[in-house]
Amino acid sequence: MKEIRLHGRGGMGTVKAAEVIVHAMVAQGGFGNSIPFFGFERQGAPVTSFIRLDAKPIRPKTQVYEPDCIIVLDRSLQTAVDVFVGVRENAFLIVNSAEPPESIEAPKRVTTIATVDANEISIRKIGKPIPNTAMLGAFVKCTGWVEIDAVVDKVAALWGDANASIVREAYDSTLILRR
Amino acid sequence: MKEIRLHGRGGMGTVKAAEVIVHAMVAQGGFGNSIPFFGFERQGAPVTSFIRLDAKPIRPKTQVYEPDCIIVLDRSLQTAVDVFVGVRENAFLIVNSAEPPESIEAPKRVTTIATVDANEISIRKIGKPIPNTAMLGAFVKCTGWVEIDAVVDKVAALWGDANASIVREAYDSTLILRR
Amino acid sequence: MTALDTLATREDQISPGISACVGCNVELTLRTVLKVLGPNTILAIPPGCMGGVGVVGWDKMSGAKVPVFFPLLDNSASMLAGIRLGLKARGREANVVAFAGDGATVDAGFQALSGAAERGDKIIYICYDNEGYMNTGYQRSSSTSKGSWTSTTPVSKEGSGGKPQHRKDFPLIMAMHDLPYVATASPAYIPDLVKKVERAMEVKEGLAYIHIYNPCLTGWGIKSDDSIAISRLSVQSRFFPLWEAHGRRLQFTVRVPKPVPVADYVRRIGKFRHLDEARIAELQAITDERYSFLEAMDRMGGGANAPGA
Amino acid sequence: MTALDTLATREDQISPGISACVGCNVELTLRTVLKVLGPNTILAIPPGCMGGVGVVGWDKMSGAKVPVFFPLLDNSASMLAGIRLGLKARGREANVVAFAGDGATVDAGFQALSGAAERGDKIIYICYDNEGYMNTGYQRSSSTSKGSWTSTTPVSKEGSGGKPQHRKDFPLIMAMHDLPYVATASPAYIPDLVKKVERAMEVKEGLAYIHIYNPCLTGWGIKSDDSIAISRLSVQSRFFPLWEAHGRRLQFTVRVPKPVPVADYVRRIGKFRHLDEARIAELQAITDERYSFLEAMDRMGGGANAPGA
Amino acid sequence: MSKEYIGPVGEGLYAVRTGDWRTRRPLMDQKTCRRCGICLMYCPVNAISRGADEAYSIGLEYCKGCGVCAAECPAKAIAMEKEGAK
Amino acid sequence: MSKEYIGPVGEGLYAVRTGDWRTRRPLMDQKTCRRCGICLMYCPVNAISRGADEAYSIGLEYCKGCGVCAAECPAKAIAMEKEGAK
Amino acid sequence: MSRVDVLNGNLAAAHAARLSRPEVIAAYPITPQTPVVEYLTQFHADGSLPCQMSEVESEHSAMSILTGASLTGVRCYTATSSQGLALMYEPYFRASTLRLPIVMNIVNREMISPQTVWGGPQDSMTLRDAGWLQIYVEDNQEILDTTIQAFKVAESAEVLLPINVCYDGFYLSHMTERVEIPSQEEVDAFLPPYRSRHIILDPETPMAVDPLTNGRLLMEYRRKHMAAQQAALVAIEKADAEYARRFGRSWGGVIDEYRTEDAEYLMVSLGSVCGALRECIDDARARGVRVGLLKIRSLRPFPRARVIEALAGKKGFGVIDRNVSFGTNTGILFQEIRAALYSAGSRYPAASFIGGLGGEDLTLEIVAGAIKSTIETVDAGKIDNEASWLVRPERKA
Amino acid sequence: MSRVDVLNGNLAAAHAARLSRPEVIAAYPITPQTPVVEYLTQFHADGSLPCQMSEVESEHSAMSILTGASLTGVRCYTATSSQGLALMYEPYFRASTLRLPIVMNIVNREMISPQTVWGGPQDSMTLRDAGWLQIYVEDNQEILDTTIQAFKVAESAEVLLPINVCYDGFYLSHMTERVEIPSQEEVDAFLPPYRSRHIILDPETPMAVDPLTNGRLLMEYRRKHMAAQQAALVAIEKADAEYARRFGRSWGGVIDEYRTEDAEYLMVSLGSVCGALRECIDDARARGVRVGLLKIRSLRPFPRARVIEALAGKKGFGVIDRNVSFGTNTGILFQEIRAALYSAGSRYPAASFIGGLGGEDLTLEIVAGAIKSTIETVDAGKIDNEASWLVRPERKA
Ligand SMILES: Cc1ncc(C[n+]2csc(CCOP(=O)(O)OP(=O)(O)O)c2C)c(N)n1
Ligand SMILES: Cc1ncc(C[n+]2csc(CCOP(=O)(O)OP(=O)(O)O)c2C)c(N)n1
Ligand code: SF4
Ligand code: SF4
Ligand code: SF4
Ligand code: SF4
Repeated sequence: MKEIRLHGRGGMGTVKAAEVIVHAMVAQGGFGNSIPFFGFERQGAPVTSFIRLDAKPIRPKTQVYEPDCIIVLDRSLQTAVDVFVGVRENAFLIVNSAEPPESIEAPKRVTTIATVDANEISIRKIGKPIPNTAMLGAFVKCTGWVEIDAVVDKVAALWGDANASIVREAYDSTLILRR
Repeated sequence: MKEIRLHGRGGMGTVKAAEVIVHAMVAQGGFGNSIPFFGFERQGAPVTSFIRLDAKPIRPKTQVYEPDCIIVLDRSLQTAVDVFVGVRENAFLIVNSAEPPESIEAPKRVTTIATVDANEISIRKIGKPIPNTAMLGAFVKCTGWVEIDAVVDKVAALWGDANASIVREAYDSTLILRR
Repeated sequence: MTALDTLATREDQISPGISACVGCNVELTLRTVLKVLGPNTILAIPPGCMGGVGVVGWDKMSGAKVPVFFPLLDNSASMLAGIRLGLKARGREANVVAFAGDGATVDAGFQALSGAAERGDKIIYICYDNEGYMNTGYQRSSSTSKGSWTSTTPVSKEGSGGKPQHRKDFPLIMAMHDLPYVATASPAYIPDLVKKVERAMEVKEGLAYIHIYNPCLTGWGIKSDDSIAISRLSVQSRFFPLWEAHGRRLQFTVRVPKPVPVADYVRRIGKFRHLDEARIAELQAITDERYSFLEAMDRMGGGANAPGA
Repeated sequence: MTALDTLATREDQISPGISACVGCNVELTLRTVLKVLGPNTILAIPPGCMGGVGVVGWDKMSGAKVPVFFPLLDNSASMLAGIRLGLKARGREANVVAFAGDGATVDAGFQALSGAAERGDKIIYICYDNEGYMNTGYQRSSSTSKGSWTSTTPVSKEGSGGKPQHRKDFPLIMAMHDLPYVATASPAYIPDLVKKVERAMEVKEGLAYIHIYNPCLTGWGIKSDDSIAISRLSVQSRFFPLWEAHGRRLQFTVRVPKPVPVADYVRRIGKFRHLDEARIAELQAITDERYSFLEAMDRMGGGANAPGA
Repeated sequence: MSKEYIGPVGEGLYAVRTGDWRTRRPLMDQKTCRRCGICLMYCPVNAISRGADEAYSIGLEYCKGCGVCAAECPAKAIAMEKEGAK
Repeated sequence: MSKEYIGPVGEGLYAVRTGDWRTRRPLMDQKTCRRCGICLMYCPVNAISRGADEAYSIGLEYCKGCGVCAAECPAKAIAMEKEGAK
Repeated sequence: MSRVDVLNGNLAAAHAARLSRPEVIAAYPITPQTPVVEYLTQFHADGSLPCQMSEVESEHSAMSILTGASLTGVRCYTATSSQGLALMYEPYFRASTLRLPIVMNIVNREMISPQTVWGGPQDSMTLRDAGWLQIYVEDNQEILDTTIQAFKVAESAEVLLPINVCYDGFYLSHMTERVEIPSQEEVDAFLPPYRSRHIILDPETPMAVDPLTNGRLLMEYRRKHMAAQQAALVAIEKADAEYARRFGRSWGGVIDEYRTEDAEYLMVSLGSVCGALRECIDDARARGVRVGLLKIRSLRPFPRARVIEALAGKKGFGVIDRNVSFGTNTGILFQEIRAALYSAGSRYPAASFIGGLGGEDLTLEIVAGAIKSTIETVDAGKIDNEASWLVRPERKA
Repeated sequence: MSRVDVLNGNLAAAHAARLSRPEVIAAYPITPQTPVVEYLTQFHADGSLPCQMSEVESEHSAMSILTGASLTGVRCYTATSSQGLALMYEPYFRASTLRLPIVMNIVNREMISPQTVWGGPQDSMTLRDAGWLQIYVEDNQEILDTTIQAFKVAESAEVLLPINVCYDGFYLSHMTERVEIPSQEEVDAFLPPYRSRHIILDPETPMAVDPLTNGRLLMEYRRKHMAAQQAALVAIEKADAEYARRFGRSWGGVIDEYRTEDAEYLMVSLGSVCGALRECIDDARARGVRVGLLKIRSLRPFPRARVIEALAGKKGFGVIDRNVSFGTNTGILFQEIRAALYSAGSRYPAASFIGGLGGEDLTLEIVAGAIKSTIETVDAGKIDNEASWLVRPERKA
């Protein structure tokens, strides 16, 4: 079982992004669930979401406390919340950033770091800085836990082709550092 | 313990009359309770009330099913309800009637019958045919279970002197047949 | 068909023997209304006098010939809204009618009614307003007139006390819900009432509301013979004016050019016995105030609300 | 003191950082109202956006400097009535104030409010009307305008749908409760709002009611910069006229002799995007209808309600 | 007769014999009567009916003796008499 | 610090640092400003204050960058600039 | 100096309320509680009840008003029945979780449907888990005494919870009997004024009441609430003891026992039927049958320890419920007793009865039958899973 | 043909409602139930849910509208949470006593105060004795399947009672996972249309609904109501079996058992925490600890016989309650289980836990701890009278 935690802010589509990953997993015959942390998601406020992925049905309906992967949709969050709490050994970290992964600070247990300039791609493609779709592309590229086509299809179905193309472009432009 | 059942119609003061008897009993140092049968007491509808009297505290808070005494405030009721149901041996019967007790039909178990023309006295004294106070006088005269002065005092306190004088006049004019 | 013909020929839909007080003009109102509505009616009788006297029935028997039920004190309008939806789902049509006291309408059931009014649920809601909770022994309601004795607004031996507030002007509040039909009515004006029920039945969409002012003989201290005469005085003194409104187009249906003084009305009612002249003058003043407001609305006539006016 | 002086010198009674949306004019309204009310105030914030964004606080901390609490969604007026009685029992005086959304006021809490109004409980009840239940994600309320998209009155791809009913004319319904003070207000007319809150504070007996029309940026689809401009249009198009009433003596406080077309207002709002001309014309018609009714009331001026008129 | 229901349902009319309540009895004088029907319209218990001949008559089974008909009759054609002891 | 209560009570102000949310920053030009105070009246977060000298200034700790002040200023004395990446 | 009068249950409750000097009252009429409201307004009009009174438009507002008033720190009182309690359920639950010591008499009435106005504690027993204290009483003197004590219990610093004193509609509310009414001075000496020191809405000490709360903190409040319920077990007994000292009447605290000491069989119940039970127990005793009464006064908090103690050494027991637990085939009290006893040292045979719903009378005959049947069940060593229904043989009224 | 999708719990409920072809829906939004209402209006607008819908001004009206609609004999559906359930309590109780087979999902949320919007079945469990059937489920597929079955159970001629399908707020309502959605044809074949033949408001067959009723007759209705609850025990199992035949998924009927066969210890609970329990049970099993899960699906009717059977031969059990019974120092489920077991052949040691209130997470760690502690308690032969509180050690989120 893989456990993932997403950190975003109200308005960024964090919860929806988590759901897309589960969709993709299910589309490819697996199982998954996603649970948002239950706050009041107003614009700007920190938002957390949890995902579990597995080949067999997933029973616990609880939050994720020891993630194998952390997705950070807004780098400024790192000052507001401790995004690394509980992170497992050999974890993945995906950050929305124009800078290369080398510039990202992370604990040792994080062994793969990826960055993508999600805002830039999003503004360019749909005119608004909504980073969630780009982060999906980066997630797939970095972890390979779900198939890119499944993600693209779901995004296209939910939000149309422009968004789907963001996923692909992000997938292609994600920078990955394994350490 | 003495158990009493009153039969009247909405608007005749049946329930209140029962309470006065309990008041009198308590005033003379005894115990008693009265429970109305719980219907919708609209003008004209049959009304029943129950009394228990005793020298010691009374515990059952239930209706009376086997009365030692029956008080009928409106003779026309006898066609509508069976006023004698459950009546005990050697029971008392007090009826609002201008006719003598001899004219009243009653089962054998009833051994004392009293009548008083309650409506007539009431109309004469207070201008309205409200029989309850006169029936109180007749009840005391017939059974002697409570003291006439205690009843008169309570009636005076509740409804004034005119009503109190009805009690006394009824007490004096009640006709009694012991058989 | 004249109102008389209607009433003389239509079948009474209520049990011939219900235990309402002798002379009760609510009983009169109910029988009248139901004759007009006819058998294709589902009738809600919330807790209150009419339920208490047996219109919904006792044990395993009914008090009416039409389908009848007890809503809760507070949900007549919403239960009826549901009945309408159920009928719609079944492709059926019937009059869906509440006959509710002021307590069930102006107080405990107001929110449900206001909600149904806004949603436009197609129901006919008739309030018989006897100025209080009679079924429980006459406690005050929002519809009780200022100064009135009730068992919860008692009067001292010196005559002070009684309800401190004026009555809610409820029919007008309902009219401000922009309903297809709102009317006031009186048991002293039966032909007027008959016409209004007919109008309510004509409404195709939305809620029709009729507010009937019914002096309660027992609660108010009125002799049964005087029932209709006193009801008539409530109209003739302008204390309870008769009007109808489509949306905000309001018109008097009984004009009272030369009103009798409110005192003439009030003085015949036991529950107002303790009121001195000053307190009766207050009732006269609110009567005048509310009446002139209605007059202004009546003057606006159709004009104010005609589209584009 | 001018409104500006009041606002520039009085202390803000709300936490400086609450999580309302960027540009939220309800936040503006709340801060403004509380500055006028001052620290001697007990504040009810029923479930709704303002509670959701933290005005009542989080965990063991408060979101305001005055005593503040959550009533239930449906009992703001009655809880405040109780607070007033408690203060009276203790011989204390304070402003007892609700700041409640339209859901808590026009829908779920209306009965409690109407009851308090009739009893004359001395409270100041302020409704911020953003035309729906925003805290739960914008469902329709009785106050939602006809045609409006909401999450429970969805719009099809072809543009049909939206709410089928006109909005309850709630401030007028409250005025028909014969209250000492009723007013409408807008975040685009802050000095007018300030004066109205001051008037409400002057009321010695009974309930004062202020209905404020607050376009919700997030729910309605409005850019934050446009918040006040669009609010202003709601008044300038006569869609939401500004008036005040003592009893039934109603007067405009902002007269709009030359209204802009309702279309100019509606077209700037996302939730109305699907409305075609015919449907906008409906909104224009109800606007005109309601406005001319108010004009007539305004014309009646003091006259209609003066004792003996 | 009512069927057996699982829930609280009433069938068949329950009628209280309210004629028993009467202490006064209305007597209509057909000669004075103007056939206006006002009594029929205002009788609270619907005890008054119109015959085929347009004549009005009072049914005493349910008449409660309220006196409204007598009070409202414009012709004074109805008198209230003391109900005889039954 | 709050005392221990048996029931749900909050004491002390909870303030979210809403200045962090800002993506645009208002800049007031004191020269253009006419000292009318409209911005103060319409700022939703009460971020604008009037100084002793009748001058107005914007506190950025809680300003959410909504742009209302800029939109409402009759003198166009406030400009909204992109918030620099923090 | 107390005086003796003849009062119905509602008047006894109204006198108790008056003597307890509530500062705010808000109530809405409903059969059979209505007279309580009427008596109180009459006292108020007479000047003998100087308090703030509100005539509300519904019970929802009655409880809401008291919630508000109690939050300003004053003493509050109301009364209701059945549908009224149901309508106020939302603010009812909340009053307890806000820890507001409101006193409310519940004049027990069956829940509709079927449409009824008659007695039975289904109304309050269904809502036993809404956080209030609930005491059930047996006669009018107990109504009066317990209602006065209720203020003391509710307001005691370890408790601070709202409380219901519940009594049977009609069988007590409309039954008149001899009641001793204490004097105002005596009650004042027993019951000091209330002034809240915990949660209060007052501009002089601004605080937020009920901020949005995370689950961990919520659990703390719940624990404190439950601890307060347990503390009430003690507070009820203390109040009863002090009351007995001052007024010469004790009602037993959280339970009452009658002829239990040497009993082999216990009948368990609550409310007015306990009177008939005493009578029938005396009859049975006269025939040599060793039966006693365990009357549950406090249903909430549930007096587990005292129930277990009372049953110790008995052969078994029978429970008469004037209510139902629809999905368990027994009455609610039987459920509660069984749950409490599960942990006790021994398993008693037990009989379960349901009767007297919707105003049906629980006559001496019926009660005697229940005792007889209990003894049979117990002697057979059985434990009922299903209640037997107590129905009076049909006969003309 | 069914299709696989990823749904949150609310959407699963909405699909179930849609597929069941309700004829009237009336609902009011409240966190966390709101999306159910929104999905349904969207379906309605799309044309995929052709029914009458009412957007009400409160939950009181929502339930009242359904009461009225159901009295015309049509199929009705709604959903609510916490305060909404509380506000509709008066018509809620009445819908059951009128025997109206309304289906209502309850998206469980803690009751205020303290102010909270988060999960916990306190709302519905407090009202377990209001006459409704109540089923609690564990995941989104079970929400969907059970909600469809609920119509069948409620409407079956022996039952005719309203039913709640309850699921945890947020932990299920807002959790997405794989769910199979059956096709309309399949559901139609399983669930025939409903047309009332008992109590109906229709001018063609005039009858009075709910005349004023004496106590004796009321008791008859109560007995029938309780018998219907018992009949539901069978109907639930039957519906589950038929559903399993048609759709290949069985949820166990009134209870579900997991690895109980050779278990020495049973963990008893309901709702979403059962998922974590299964996980932890597997872990424990891996360590050789013979523990199993007894999941209560039907709280009303209470599945007494099956609970007793499931426990037969075990050493003891532990109950995790996500709710409290304020006056008994335990959770409600523990109360219910104890009451049911009192009559069983043997006395099992038992542990009681309360946790996860107000949205607090019942993590795997916590659940594992409860299992451990249950085993200790049972091995020590103790029966808890007081619940232990399950609290997550404080750490940064
Ligand atoms: C929730 C609730 N509260 C109280 C009652 C008690 N109750 C029954 S009838 C009634 C009075 C109704 O008054 P109204 O509607 O004016 O009718 P009226 O009795 O005057 O005919 C009351 C308060 C009730 N049935 N339900
Ligand atoms: C009885 C009840 N039902 C539903 C809710 C859920 N609820 C909380 S806030 C809210 C909407 C309030 O709308 P409004 O008063 O207009 O305030 P806004 O959210 O627009 O600020 C709802 C429905 C509740 N708290 N209580
Ligand atoms: S006396 Fe009354 S009841 Fe009898 S006929 Fe005349 S109006 Fe009708
Ligand atoms: S009211 Fe008089 S005149 Fe008219 S029909 Fe009746 S009896 Fe005849
Ligand atoms: S941008 Fe908005 S929040 Fe900032 S100062 Fe201007 S009005 Fe206030
Ligand atoms: S609104 Fe503009 S001109 Fe007026 S004070 Fe503010 S910045 Fe200056």
